Amino acid sequence: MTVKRITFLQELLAFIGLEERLHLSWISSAEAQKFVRVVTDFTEKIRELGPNPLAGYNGIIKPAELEPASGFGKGQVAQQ
Amino acid sequence: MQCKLVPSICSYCGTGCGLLFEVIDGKINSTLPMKTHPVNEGKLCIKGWNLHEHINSFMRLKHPLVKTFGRFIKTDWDEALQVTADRFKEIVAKHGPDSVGMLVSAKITNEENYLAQKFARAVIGTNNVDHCARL
Amino acid sequence: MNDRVKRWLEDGTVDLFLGYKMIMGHPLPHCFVKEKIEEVNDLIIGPARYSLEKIATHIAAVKPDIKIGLLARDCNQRALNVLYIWNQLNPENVRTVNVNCCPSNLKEHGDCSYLEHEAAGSFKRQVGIDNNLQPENIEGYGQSQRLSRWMYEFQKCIKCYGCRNICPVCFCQECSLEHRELVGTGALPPEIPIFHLVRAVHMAGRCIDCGLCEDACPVDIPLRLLYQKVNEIVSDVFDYKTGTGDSQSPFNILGDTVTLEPKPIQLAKTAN
Amino acid sequence: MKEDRFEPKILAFVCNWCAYGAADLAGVSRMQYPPNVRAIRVMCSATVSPHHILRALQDGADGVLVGG
Amino acid sequence: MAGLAAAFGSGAMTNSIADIEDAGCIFVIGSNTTACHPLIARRIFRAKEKGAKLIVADPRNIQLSRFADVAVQHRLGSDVALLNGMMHLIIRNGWQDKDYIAQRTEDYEALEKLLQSYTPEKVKAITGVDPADLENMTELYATHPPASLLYAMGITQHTTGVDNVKSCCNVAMLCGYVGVHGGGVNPLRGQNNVQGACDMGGLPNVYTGYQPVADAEAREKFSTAWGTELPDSPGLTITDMIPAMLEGKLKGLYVIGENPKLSDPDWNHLNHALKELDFLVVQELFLSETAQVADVVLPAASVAEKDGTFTNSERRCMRIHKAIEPVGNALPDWQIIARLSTAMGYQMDYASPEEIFDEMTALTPKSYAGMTYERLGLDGLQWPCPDGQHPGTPYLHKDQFTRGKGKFHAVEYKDPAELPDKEYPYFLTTGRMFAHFHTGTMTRISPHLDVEQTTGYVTINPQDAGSLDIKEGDVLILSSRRGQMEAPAKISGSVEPGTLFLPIHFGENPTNVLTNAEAFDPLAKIPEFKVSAVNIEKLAS
Repeated sequence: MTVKRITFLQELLAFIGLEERLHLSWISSAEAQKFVRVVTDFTEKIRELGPNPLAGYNGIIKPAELEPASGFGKGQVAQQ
Repeated sequence: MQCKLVPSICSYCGTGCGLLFEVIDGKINSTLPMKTHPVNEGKLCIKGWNLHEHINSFMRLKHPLVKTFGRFIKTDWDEALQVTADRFKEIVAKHGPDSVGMLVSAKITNEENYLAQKFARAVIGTNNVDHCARL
Repeated sequence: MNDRVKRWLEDGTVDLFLGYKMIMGHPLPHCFVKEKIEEVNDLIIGPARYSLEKIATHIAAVKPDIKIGLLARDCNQRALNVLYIWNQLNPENVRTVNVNCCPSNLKEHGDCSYLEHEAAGSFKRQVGIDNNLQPENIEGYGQSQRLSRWMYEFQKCIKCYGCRNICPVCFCQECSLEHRELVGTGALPPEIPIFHLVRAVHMAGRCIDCGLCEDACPVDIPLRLLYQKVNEIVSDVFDYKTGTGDSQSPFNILGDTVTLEPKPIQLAKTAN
Repeated sequence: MKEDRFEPKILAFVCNWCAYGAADLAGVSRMQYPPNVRAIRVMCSATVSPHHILRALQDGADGVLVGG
Repeated sequence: MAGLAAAFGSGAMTNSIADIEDAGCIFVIGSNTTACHPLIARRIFRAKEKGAKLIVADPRNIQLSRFADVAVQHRLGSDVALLNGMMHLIIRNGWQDKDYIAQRTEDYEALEKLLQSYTPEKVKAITGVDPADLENMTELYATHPPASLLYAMGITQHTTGVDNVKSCCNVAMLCGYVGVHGGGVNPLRGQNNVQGACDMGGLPNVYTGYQPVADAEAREKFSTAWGTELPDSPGLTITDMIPAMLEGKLKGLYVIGENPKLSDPDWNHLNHALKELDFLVVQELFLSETAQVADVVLPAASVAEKDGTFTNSERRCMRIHKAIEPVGNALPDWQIIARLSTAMGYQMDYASPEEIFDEMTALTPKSYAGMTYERLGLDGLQWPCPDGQHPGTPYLHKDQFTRGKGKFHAVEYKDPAELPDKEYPYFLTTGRMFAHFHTGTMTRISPHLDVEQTTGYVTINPQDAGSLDIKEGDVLILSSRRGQMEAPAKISGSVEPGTLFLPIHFGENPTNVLTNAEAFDPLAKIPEFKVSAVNIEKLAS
């Protein structure tokens, strides 16, 4: 069930453009080395992907920094 | 069991969106947007979608209240209106019609606004009529 | 159609019938009853579509044993199937008159063009998502394009909750969208994309692709497209086609044994 | 803020019986792994709702790892 | 509305809501449309997506700013300077519609002369708007016809409210955008029937359809129709009533469906005034703050419990239908008024609102005369609708202005009545948030709306919050020359540093303790809600 649910979410996130930021792996309690490997690999992968583009949507980055730049006005992110 | 959908207009902002009240057994159950209305074309905002909630609220006033010795006492219409009429007449007699003011409302219907200003002008005899357009 | 409805009302097959009637030039949903049987002559299929099945659930919540008849396009029928599965309506108390429907992925042919969108404007095509596209088209965009296009659409959200309110299969008593720990409150636009994704997650195994959500959206967010993708994933991953069978969706958001406890929503509303 | 190297923030939901045990063992065995990961112990990876993951991403996590 | 009437001769939205979609450029000033008029914001988005340009000028950074081609945050209360600056550039670049100005307007020369001094540099000094932005927005507005100008309370709730509106009219007329499909000057009315209340004569100086009480002919007509003598001098506005109460001139007050205790400026001042009254009647759905201090409270029926008509922003008069019986003993307002009137010795017998409507249309020849309940149907009709065949008017001033020629007003910029100083260093502005409405009497008891925002708050810029060491949710004490109040802080970049925003909906954080009752527009008598000077400090925990 977990696999399917995570797969579902992975595909949904991919659909809106947030690929590969969610990862599932099976690690038994004895597999310390596997844990280290998974964590290291995943960290490296995320490092390549760059920061979470959503991180700024509550007022830190401008939407204009996302492409296509022409899509947004010059206004900064605002809250009500 | 009685179920009907009654067309009406949203009473929040000045946009005037068309909506339907879903009435089941004499109680408004939900609010739906009117799909074919020229103003909102089947869409509503958060306030419009929840318009029925304030109508159904238990906080609604259900009886006329008259304050006696600082406390509200429930009363019937005849008494409440008689008290009001007597007091207004007294004030008008003592201080003249321009000592009474009337605030009509942007929440009531055109007919009621018309009657209210008619009441102030013809019955009381004052032009002290205003409402919250400025606010 | 009108004769059948009359017969049903007269012989007590149904206690009331939900259809459409032209009222002052507007096709509005109307509840036909035996006492006013002559009104059935004015019963029409109605070019505008309302969620009659949702009205039916509200009636059933007040009076569970009442027999309800209604006009059903294919999407209504799928919605009814979902409502039966989740115990919102008792199939034994519901009779339908089937009418033509709209084209959808779950049905190959149909002649109701109700949901055909007008052509998207130039700016929307440039930075947003054309409501007429299919999920495959979106996948054709690059990753960052996809994100910025969806974020453009989500940013327009005015948090009217119309997508949820109009949805015929949204009936939970408590809504995740109103959990302040899940979705922040008080700001416009709402927290994006979580507001829309939480709803998308909830649509898995529920959405019957009727498109009413998109139709109710004041700012034309292509919600139907998003949920079509959700349906596609559910169909791929879980091998479940919503609204077609009589089993509950294998997808539930909490765990294997926990299911949502569906309760008629208006109990909460009228209690206020 | 000067950043030479982007240090991702990663949230890990780890199962009490599986991955958490592994993480614990890794710690006890003094194995080196990146410090970017914040682990949340859950009783079973199946209790991780998609909502939790979405919330993490919304709040700025650069990646989410589910360890079953 | 006084400003619009002075310029055009008619105080209402010139165009229709649906028209906005067909504009070439939309200029939104002083309106947070997505929150306050969401279904009008829909039209803005649709126009934008079809390729229209969008300009947003608002002291706050609002949702629409994200989509704007040019978004400027001008200093609070500097609207006139901004608009004059735009007009200066329009004339300098020769973008004005010379034929239109010559044929359809008057008093242009005075304006042109005045505008010479409003150079972009001067405008920057007053408004803080960058000359390049000003240039940009002016070009977009002037060169993408037709441009629709939308404004709301951000323009009118100033001491210079009428000047602001006149300036909006000036800029639209200068480019020839009034009286065309998709253009116009469009005030968005805050309440569902403000337009109707004004049309029906709910104002101290006019009868229905803006027929002046001072006009002998009009007075004679109403006097005959109503069978009684009528007073000839204009009465008191709400802002005049408060001092009249304090002076003991006004003894009795009849309030229908309003909550002035929360909505009127300077709460403490008004509180005193209400206490001075001999007799206060409040007719309401709920026991509002004002009703609590009343002598008699009359329970009224809600929108779903009566028949009648509403007139929306775009002058569309529409029917409402009775869906349920009034709760408890409540009565529709028209029945209450009629019975009260009868009790006072003036017989009012109406079987239905339709009779009242027909009486009203007969007395309102120019705008409502052609309307009947039957003709209104569900779509309604847009006034002017002078006769039974008239299809209604989607946009005003088509071939000529209601007053004949459109009038330009040369308007100098004036500072708001109160500017920040050493003692009160912050600008305070007030407004609405999307889930609540006005004083919250209706929305705050609505569970699905209350869930969005249960308490009041004050929005503060992260920079100010940082310098005062304020964290999200910290309770702040706000004080002005009128009083002080507390509210939890909400840190957001939506306001500029030095500016605070307070929503008006929350009775326990009564915004109007702080606002300025002394300062109102001399003509329209609209209080200056949008600008006051305050100080803040953190509540010691």
